[in-house]
Amino acid sequence: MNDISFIQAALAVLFLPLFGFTVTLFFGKRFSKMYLFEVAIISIALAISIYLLFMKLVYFTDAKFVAQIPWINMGDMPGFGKMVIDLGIMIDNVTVIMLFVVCLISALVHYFSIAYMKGDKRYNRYFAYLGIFTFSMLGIVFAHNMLMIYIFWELVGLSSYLLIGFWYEKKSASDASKKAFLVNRVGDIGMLAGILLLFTTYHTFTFDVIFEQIKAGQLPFNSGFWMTVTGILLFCGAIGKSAQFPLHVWLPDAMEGPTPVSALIHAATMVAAGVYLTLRIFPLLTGDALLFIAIIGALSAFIPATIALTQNDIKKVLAYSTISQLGYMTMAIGVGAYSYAFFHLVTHAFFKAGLFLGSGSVIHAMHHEQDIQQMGGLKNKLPITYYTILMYSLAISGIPLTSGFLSKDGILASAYAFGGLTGHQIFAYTGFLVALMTAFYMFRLVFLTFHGEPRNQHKYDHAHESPALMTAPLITLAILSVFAFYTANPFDAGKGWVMSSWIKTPGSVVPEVLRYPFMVEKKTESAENAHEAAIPEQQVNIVHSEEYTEAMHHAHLPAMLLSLLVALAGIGTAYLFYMKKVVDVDKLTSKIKPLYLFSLNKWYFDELYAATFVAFTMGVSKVLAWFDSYIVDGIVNGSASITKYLSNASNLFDKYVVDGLVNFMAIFSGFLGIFVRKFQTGKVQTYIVMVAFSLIVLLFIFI
Amino acid sequence: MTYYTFAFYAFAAIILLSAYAVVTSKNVIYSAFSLMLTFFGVAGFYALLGADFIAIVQLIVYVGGILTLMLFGVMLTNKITETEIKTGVFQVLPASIIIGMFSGVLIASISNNRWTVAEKLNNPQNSLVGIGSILMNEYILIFELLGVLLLIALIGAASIARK
Amino acid sequence: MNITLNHFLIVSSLLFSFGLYGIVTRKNAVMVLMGIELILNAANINFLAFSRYSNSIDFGQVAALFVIILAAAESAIALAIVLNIYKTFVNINVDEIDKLRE
Amino acid sequence: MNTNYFFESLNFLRPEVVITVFLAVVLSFDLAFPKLKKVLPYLTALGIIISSGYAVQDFLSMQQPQPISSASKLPLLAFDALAVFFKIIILASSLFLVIFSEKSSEIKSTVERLGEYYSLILGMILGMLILVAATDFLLIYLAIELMSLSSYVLAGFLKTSTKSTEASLKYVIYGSVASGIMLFGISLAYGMTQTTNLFVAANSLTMNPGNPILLVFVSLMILSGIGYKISSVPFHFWTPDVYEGAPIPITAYLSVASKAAGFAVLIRFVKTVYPPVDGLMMISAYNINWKQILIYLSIMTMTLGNLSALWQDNLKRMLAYSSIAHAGVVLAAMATMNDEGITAILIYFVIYLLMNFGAFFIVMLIRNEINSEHIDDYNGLGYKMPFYGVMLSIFLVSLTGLPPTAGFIGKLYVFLALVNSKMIFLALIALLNSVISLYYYIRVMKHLYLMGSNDQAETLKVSFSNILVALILAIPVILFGIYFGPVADFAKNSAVMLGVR
Repeated sequence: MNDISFIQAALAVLFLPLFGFTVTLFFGKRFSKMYLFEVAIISIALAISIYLLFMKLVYFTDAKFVAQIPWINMGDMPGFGKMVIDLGIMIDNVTVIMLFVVCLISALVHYFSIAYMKGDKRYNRYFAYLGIFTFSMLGIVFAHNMLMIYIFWELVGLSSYLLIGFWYEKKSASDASKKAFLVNRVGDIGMLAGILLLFTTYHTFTFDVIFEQIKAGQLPFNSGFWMTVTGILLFCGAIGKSAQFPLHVWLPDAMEGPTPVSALIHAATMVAAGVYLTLRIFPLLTGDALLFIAIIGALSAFIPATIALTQNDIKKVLAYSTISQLGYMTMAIGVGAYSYAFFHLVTHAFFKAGLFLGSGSVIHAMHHEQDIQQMGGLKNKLPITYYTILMYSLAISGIPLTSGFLSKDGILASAYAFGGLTGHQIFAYTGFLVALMTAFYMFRLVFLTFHGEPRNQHKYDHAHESPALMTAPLITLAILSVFAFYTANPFDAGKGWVMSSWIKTPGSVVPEVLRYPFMVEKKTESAENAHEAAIPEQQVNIVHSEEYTEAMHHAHLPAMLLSLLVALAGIGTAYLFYMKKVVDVDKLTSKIKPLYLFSLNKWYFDELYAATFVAFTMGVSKVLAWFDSYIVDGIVNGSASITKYLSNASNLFDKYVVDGLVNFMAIFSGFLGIFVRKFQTGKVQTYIVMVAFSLIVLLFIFI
Repeated sequence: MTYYTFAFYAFAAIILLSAYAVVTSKNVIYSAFSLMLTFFGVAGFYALLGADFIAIVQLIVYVGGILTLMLFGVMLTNKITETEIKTGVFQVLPASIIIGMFSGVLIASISNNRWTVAEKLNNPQNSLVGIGSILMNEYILIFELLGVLLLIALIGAASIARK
Repeated sequence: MNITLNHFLIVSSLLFSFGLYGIVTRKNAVMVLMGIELILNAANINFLAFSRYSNSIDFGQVAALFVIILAAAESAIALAIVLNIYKTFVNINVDEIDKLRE
Repeated sequence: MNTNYFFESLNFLRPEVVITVFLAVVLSFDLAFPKLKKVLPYLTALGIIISSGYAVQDFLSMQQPQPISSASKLPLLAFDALAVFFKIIILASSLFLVIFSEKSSEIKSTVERLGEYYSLILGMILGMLILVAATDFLLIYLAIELMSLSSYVLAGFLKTSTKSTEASLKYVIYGSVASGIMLFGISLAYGMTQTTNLFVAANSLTMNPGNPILLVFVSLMILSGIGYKISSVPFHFWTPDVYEGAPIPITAYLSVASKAAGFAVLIRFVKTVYPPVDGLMMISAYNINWKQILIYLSIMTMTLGNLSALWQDNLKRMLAYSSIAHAGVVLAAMATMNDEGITAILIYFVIYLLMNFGAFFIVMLIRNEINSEHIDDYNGLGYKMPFYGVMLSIFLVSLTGLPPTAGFIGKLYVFLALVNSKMIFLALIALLNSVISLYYYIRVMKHLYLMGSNDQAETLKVSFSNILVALILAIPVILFGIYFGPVADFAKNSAVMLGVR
């Protein structure tokens, strides 16, 4: 197999889902079985992706395939210089692994959905949407430049909008899809600004070219500060897409979509895209930017974990758990543990997708009941679901012999070592604390759902195990959560093939003064050899100093033991609370009621955004009202009646302020919109007065 | 020069007083006749400035054409049976303030500017030859364009006003 | 006391301001058109005054001639529109013709 | 009298002469054969096509700027790439206007006055063609008046509709006052510079700038006349009212061609009369900071346009506000005051022409069917009229500026120009505005597809010619979004050949 056929196969995987989408969408109305076409297409894509994974990892371990065509060649732009924009794909190990993850989970979700969505009136369209989503996600995976990432990024946003709002007749669903879309746009503005900054500095969007130029010492506006700003701006896109603090509010609401969609979008692929982007730009992140990322990651890991402790909606628990785990990955990137972050991304994708599909199976069995307080004792009714979910829960809690143990342990050890080297111990503490809470809330969910007495006898009686089309994906994912796929030694992933030969940390390209002290480049002979061998990937491969390797080595054992300890402690506490009932949970909660409510109400984030916003808007409205009554009224002869205006405003408040940040933009601009359109009184003479007035104002501004 | 000065002030008074009457009089007909006076005053100014030809054109076109048009407008848009044709005003206060500021700034900056003025003014000559030559040479394009403009105005007005 | 350029300019500025004032305060559409005529006359006084005081009166006359022709054309169209307004709304109070707004 | 020179300079005026001749032809044809109203649009279109042929020929033959002067040394018209480029844009929009008028049921209802309709259109085109090349204040003023007088009548062409009548009254009053203020400014400018020619005025101002306050004031007064044509805030007030009331083809035309002509004259005015002191500062001589003025105007224009558009239920009115917002984006590009900004403007106008006409065309066709432009009446139309729904969505997405449509490319160029001139702040504001605009454009699609009855009765049959016209507009919108080299080259060449300093 040569380069060209490899690239062709990759392009085939990329465009197959688009083909599936187009055909399914257009013929969906005519043929009721059209969804089978989409399912077949995705299966083919999965098969090719497995083949690619195998070929790349076994035969081309160190190679990097790049194919590009010039898309727009504008030659010399006046005042700008050469401008050529390329379209292209890049395939390295990270790409193929991600490709496999996306294809596998997408295919499993397709199979699962055949049974789960049966009877829906837009059955075919649902599959078409899955196809366009998969296409856009793969576009991000393959992209070799920022512009393509941005284009596919928006496409992912659009297709997730379609999927979250798939049941748009439900108001909550269409609201949630809007919220997701808009919150993501907030992050995307930052990202676009970052991309434009890069583009104006380097006149290209291509990663490799940008990295080379940075390495040659060219920085945006020639300052390290702007390099940091660029990194943080690009990361803003990841904050939005990966639902990181403070833009995490959309993900729990997005659970209004169909459950398999949650498994696809909110566990394995779309939310991981943010982390994937951060990994792609890793070389250009400065130490300050990485620290910022680590802080955001730690906050996103901690806050949702505390919220998940008290939630009763099965999907909400999983949603907050997802944010928390994504925070883990982000934090790992921030402390420089590139490879563990990606490793955790992969393992988490499998078990979290499994958890969502498992919860889908439960919900399906319970006839769309999502409250875990209404469940209980389902162990006997749903044995397969139960055992697979148990497996996933062990994995996410970090119990040995599972995949989750390997990756989580690696992250904790890195954070621990990072603390030792830089003094920022807080990340390690946060990590352990979150691990404790994770174990607790996952097993709280398991115990409440599957053990004990049925709390709703009627629903319990009607519960039944899901069909094989739904259980088979669950079993597949449960098997993938076993350690054996990743390493031979169940206690140390570092020695396994994934970490030692597949995922390699790219070297930082920013000037050394801007990096973490331990991320210096070793001038060893291996690097020089690599240079002679002219294998591109290895040239930038050597990252960490000796002392870092040393610290990692020492951190490994204590971190492993401690993490095991907290995981067991978490499970044990959950067992005592919910199985043995040693402690009366109700009494406990009433004792620490403020804390409990704080967690139950999601730290009042939505309300906080609402409140700060309301205060701000009220302030603005007071100013505007003053302006209106004293100045505008005089000018427009009372036409802008203040009472009407305020009542409009308060109506709007009632209607919109409920939902926090999303509506920030909507209401603020909408509000201003109401204000400014009052100037349009319909009286042409008033217009002329305003023109005269503006002429005087402009005169005073400009003399 | 005393006659000249006297004439200037007389015409200025006519212009300003009648213009004031145009914009404040309640009765539309009074306004229209005050407007005629203003046009006369302006024509007088033109004559003072040596533009005899334009002064005549002003009288013919404005008084004979535009003003008559206006009066027709007034008559056609008011019920004839009403003895007094009155009209209201609105937004007087804001308009006065803003336009007061506007003209204050305008007059202040105009009077503070040093205009380029010829050292010795020529005595006005018969200027028709000069006008004709400019119209046919430098501004021939504008002259032709005005022909089209009048045609368009004719078509437009007819198109709207006819039944 | 000699009459200088500024004298003419001040009169024309005042005339301009009166015109603008009339435009924005009178309800009757025909009166609004009269205000516009005042503005155009003010500009014409400027043209003639400037050209007179820089010894190029011919140019000023040409410019003024253009403006007068244009004023005639404009008022013809405007009055036709006002007549049509009267036919449609049965009143020509500009401030009441405000159905299109916000 | 030097008649020879007059006839020689006619060579530079071929597009204008053709339009004038056809104005006479259309008028006499209508008088001679009152029964043959059907021929008039074809006759008009023929004139426009011949005229654009000459314009394109001029564009191709253009090597360097050649101002036309008449007998004496004062040139009245510039014959340069900027002017010819805008002439082509105007003529192209005029061709679409004729096609639209032929398809509009509103215009069809006035069939007995079609002769007047097309004569007025030709008059308006002539005014614009002169305006984009004019280098003399008097000529600028008269050209603006020529196009305005025609458009006053055209806006109120539906005599029986109250909306249309009201629009024309507001337009005529507002327009006369704005151009009156401009004329007053011009008269003062004449006093300050002793000339009405832009080039001479620039020289004269360099020697004797005069009172700075007066200079700013006069510039602002002249700006008010131009600003009202491009509907920049705070001179925009007429725009929504007139756009809503006027017949749709006229609204579309005003929002593209008239705006283009306004921008051409604004560029020429600012760049000619106020040349920058040096290339770096871009703050012009004699105390006028045009860069700052344009930045303020641009921010106000796009923000106000977008914010007001949020609450509009009438699609025409919404598009009116949206066109205000687009003018703000163009002003932002102009605020860079360099060639890259001008290139961005030229590209933006080509794209804006396509997408704006497209949106108005679909709105017009839908109006022909349901006799309404209210957004609530659009509920579920995406299923009843699938073709229109898809087309409208394409144009609206492009107007928003999302990839992969041409609108994105247009915005991209503007942003690049801004970022390269280190005007990041303005670029960020423009970006935020794009986000706001997303709301109201998407809202239309929501009504088209997500609201109202889904159970479509039968889909509407769309005539072949309508499909053709819509595709002529839509295919470039998509194509230029993906492969926009041709547009970029075209505009780049024009910008290189810019005759203005």
